[in-house]
Amino acid sequence: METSLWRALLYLVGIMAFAGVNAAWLGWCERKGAARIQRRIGPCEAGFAGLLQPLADGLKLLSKQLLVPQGVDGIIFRVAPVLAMIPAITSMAVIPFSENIGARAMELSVLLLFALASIGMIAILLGGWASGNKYAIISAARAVSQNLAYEIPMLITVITVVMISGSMNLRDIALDQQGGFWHWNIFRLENGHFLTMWISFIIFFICSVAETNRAPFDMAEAESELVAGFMTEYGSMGFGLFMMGEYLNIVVGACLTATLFLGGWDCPFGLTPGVWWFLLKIYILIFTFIWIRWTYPRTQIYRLLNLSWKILIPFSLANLLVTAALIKVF
Amino acid sequence: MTVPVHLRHDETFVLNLGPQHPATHGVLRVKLTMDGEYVVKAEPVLGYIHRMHEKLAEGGTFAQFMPNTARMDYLHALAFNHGWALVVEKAAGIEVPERAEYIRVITVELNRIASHLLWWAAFLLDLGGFTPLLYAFDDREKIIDLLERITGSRLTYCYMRFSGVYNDIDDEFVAGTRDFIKRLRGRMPRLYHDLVTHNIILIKRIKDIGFVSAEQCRRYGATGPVARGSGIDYDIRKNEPYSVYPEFDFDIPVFPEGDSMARYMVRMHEMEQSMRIIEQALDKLPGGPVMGKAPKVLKPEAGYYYSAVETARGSLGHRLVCNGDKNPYKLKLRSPTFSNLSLFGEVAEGMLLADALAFMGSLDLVIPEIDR
Amino acid sequence: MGEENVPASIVQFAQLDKLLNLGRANSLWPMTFGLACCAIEMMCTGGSRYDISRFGAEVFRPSPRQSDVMIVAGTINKKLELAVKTLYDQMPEPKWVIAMGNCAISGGPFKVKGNYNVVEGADKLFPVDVYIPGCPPRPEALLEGIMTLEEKITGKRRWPRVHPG
Amino acid sequence: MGLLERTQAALAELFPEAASAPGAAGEGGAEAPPREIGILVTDPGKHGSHLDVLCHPAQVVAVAQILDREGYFLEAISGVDWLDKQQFEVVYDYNRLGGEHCRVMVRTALDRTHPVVPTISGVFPAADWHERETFDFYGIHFQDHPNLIRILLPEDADFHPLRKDYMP
Repeated sequence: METSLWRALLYLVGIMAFAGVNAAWLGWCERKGAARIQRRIGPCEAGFAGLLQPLADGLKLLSKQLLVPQGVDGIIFRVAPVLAMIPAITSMAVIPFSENIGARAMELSVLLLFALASIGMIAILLGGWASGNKYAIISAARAVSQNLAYEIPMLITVITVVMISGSMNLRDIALDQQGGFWHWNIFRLENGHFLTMWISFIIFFICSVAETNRAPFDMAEAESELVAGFMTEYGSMGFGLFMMGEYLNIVVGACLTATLFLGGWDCPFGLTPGVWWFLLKIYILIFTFIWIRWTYPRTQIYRLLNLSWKILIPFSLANLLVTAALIKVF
Repeated sequence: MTVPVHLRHDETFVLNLGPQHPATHGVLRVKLTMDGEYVVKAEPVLGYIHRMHEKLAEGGTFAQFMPNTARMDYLHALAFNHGWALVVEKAAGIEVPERAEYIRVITVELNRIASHLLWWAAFLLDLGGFTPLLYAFDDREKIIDLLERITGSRLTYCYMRFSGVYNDIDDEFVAGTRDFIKRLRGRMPRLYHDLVTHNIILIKRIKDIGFVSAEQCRRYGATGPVARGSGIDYDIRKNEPYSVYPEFDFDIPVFPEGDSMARYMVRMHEMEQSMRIIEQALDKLPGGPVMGKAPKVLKPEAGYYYSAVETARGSLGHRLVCNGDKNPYKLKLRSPTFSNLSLFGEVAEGMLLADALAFMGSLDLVIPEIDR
Repeated sequence: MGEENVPASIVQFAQLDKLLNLGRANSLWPMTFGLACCAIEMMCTGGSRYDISRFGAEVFRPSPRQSDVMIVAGTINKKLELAVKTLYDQMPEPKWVIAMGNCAISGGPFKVKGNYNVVEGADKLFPVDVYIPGCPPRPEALLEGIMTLEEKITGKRRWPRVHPG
Repeated sequence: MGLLERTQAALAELFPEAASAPGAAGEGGAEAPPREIGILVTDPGKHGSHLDVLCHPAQVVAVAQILDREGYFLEAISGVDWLDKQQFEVVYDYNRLGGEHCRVMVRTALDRTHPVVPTISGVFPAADWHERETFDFYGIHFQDHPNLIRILLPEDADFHPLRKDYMP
């Protein structure tokens, strides 16, 4: 993969465009999806069927007064939203969109992804801490304990996938699953992996919902308890960046789930694989994120942590052992 | 069972669940002394929407106070109208025709269902679920349409007069009510119970949270669904029958557990009982006038009068003192939520912030009724 | 409804200003600030039947930092006056106020000789952009209020104005 | 009714000297018989309460303890300002929570210049807020109340609105 300057520039613009469009229009999808679930019409006045609504929100947020309240740690207050956006966009560089569309196919791309995910967590902590608002501090403390608790089972399930496909490179993992859905990791039939793969898929999906702080695990930005969580003091584009960061995290979570378990850019019926299959899988997963958010109430913080420490981690560890045993036996 | 916690009390901080907070549904401020996320001491601060209703009562005549009653508890405004009409009719000795009594019961029970629907929506909004609000409002709009046809307003009704009701109900209203009851009965098991009540997250969220004992209810004077959720069988429509309630047979849902889940189930069953009352009232609706004879300017005898009415939140009492001239000498409104909230301080100690808010939601507060 | 243009900044970019105003008008995020009976009608407007989300305004932000329009729905009394003033000051700059209901316009049913506790009108505290009469005003009136505010921001009316009678 | 007689008997010990006016049926209302203290059985249909007890301010706590023993709960405390008689009056309403219905109204008259009455929030915690509200509106001072501050009006208000001679 010779690294010519043109290719790097092309991918830079491509990923920024993909991230920007996704961050904005996911907001539109969420509001339309929520409206559909709640039997009402979503935004339909701005442009055709409300398609210009994210544009209107973006313009409004850009042109609002940037307000840094008193008694606030100035530098961290400004850095936190940016820090929430950086990991989400950089982790898109490693995601293999298709056979030959993929910015960088690094050897340890899975490791890079999870390193960046923890930066997102730190951003929430900094945002909550810097804004000096009691609600924000409670929400930051909750966010850290939640993300920490849900990163461990996520990592363990990824290890099971890496063990099966034998490489940490996302592109190899996806290549390994080509040729029809029976080759995908979920339905991998040879040497009995399909059972353990299902369990790790479920655990992985629960963790990705919890990782992006979305209901029923939205402890950090608990709308009705902590006013607006760690975003309470953030006004215009600070709040905008946090929201875009959250939506991009959903996109990255969906891409990861698709690549690891649903066979990346592979076509389910063995026809010609391509990037549109990949995008289709992502948007189906994103719709389930939205669907879950608008149907379930919020759990309590101690049940959320119990779920992870007492149920998800033991299960994923057992899953890891079983997979290792199966590989050893067959 | 709140989480056992050893409250160290050494680094507590004061958190203001301020007048503007999404979970207080109005302008109630609770001064929370917190230790981490556990509530050490909770002290509600009232008065942010005190609107001088009692001073206005002393200023105007008896009839001029009727619109004010609806502005106190706008979710169950008709019960407040009914309470005020009852106490003045008792004081001045005015007869109410049979049909008017039936119409009063039908409209009050419809309004009670609307109030419980809005409580259910707001309670789930507190717990983080947004969608139930839209489904409950869908049903509530149907009731508001029915009541708007005969009373003329959507929320703050001024429908009752001192010798009956202002407007007669027609067949379209009767047919509309029957359709509404059939529709809500169809939706209740599938939408309200399967989708929400049996949802494991909701059950974990409100089961064994905010335990209120029967003795606490008696000492703090909590009535209505809060008392019935703690095993006290007290409903004014049964214990101190007024109007034509004795002629209907309905039962009072009482749950002994005393936690938020019990209060939740009491209100859900009460909706069912209200529908039963409405159906029986519609079947036995007599003919005749809806307005009896009442003197233009009421001058009730001097004396002390008290009437209690069962609203969606508890027993609403009117302590009326008259000294013989045309406006009330003194009116004290015993608001149910005022007493229901007074036990919040004692029960919310040691709970998590999220559980304390779930408990406050299960108390079904309407702040202008507390502050009057 | 004057044609008075909201001056966005010292340097006037005519076209950019129009575009920004159009963006602002289409995404007015109200602050959840329900005080009394009008708050219930505001919730009904957010419901499925009247659906304020068609105008991109269904995102009810709890914190004043992220909201553009403060819908004063209810009575402001002397104990709450300071809190309301602080909330208004905490909102970032292009902000508007809708006084919903008679209590927010002029104290409504509580503007009497013996009034010792109610602030008679929100405009005693801060400039109000749109007044919506009614006690409580119907959800359609609130939607009309939001459209009037949008007309005030952009100068163009979204739907033809229906003249009564 | 068993409950009414039992309550009446229990209360009677408090007022040994004044024979309780037997069944005056309350048609004259509270003013007609100028009685100092005592128990009056009134018709609930008209007045809403079964018993009308008039007692000294000092006996208020005793009455509360008797009714607490009988299983009553405190429904409301209201103040009345009799400007012409230069008197404040505090009206306590007790009621039964469940079981038989019997409402008891207890009234005490206080001097208007410095109205003081002992608090019953020790017996009924519900009285805590009701008494703060009565203090807020009338300025009636409740002795050794845990924190007798204003509840509905702003803390720095210096007037008592519901007094008859108050006009802003």
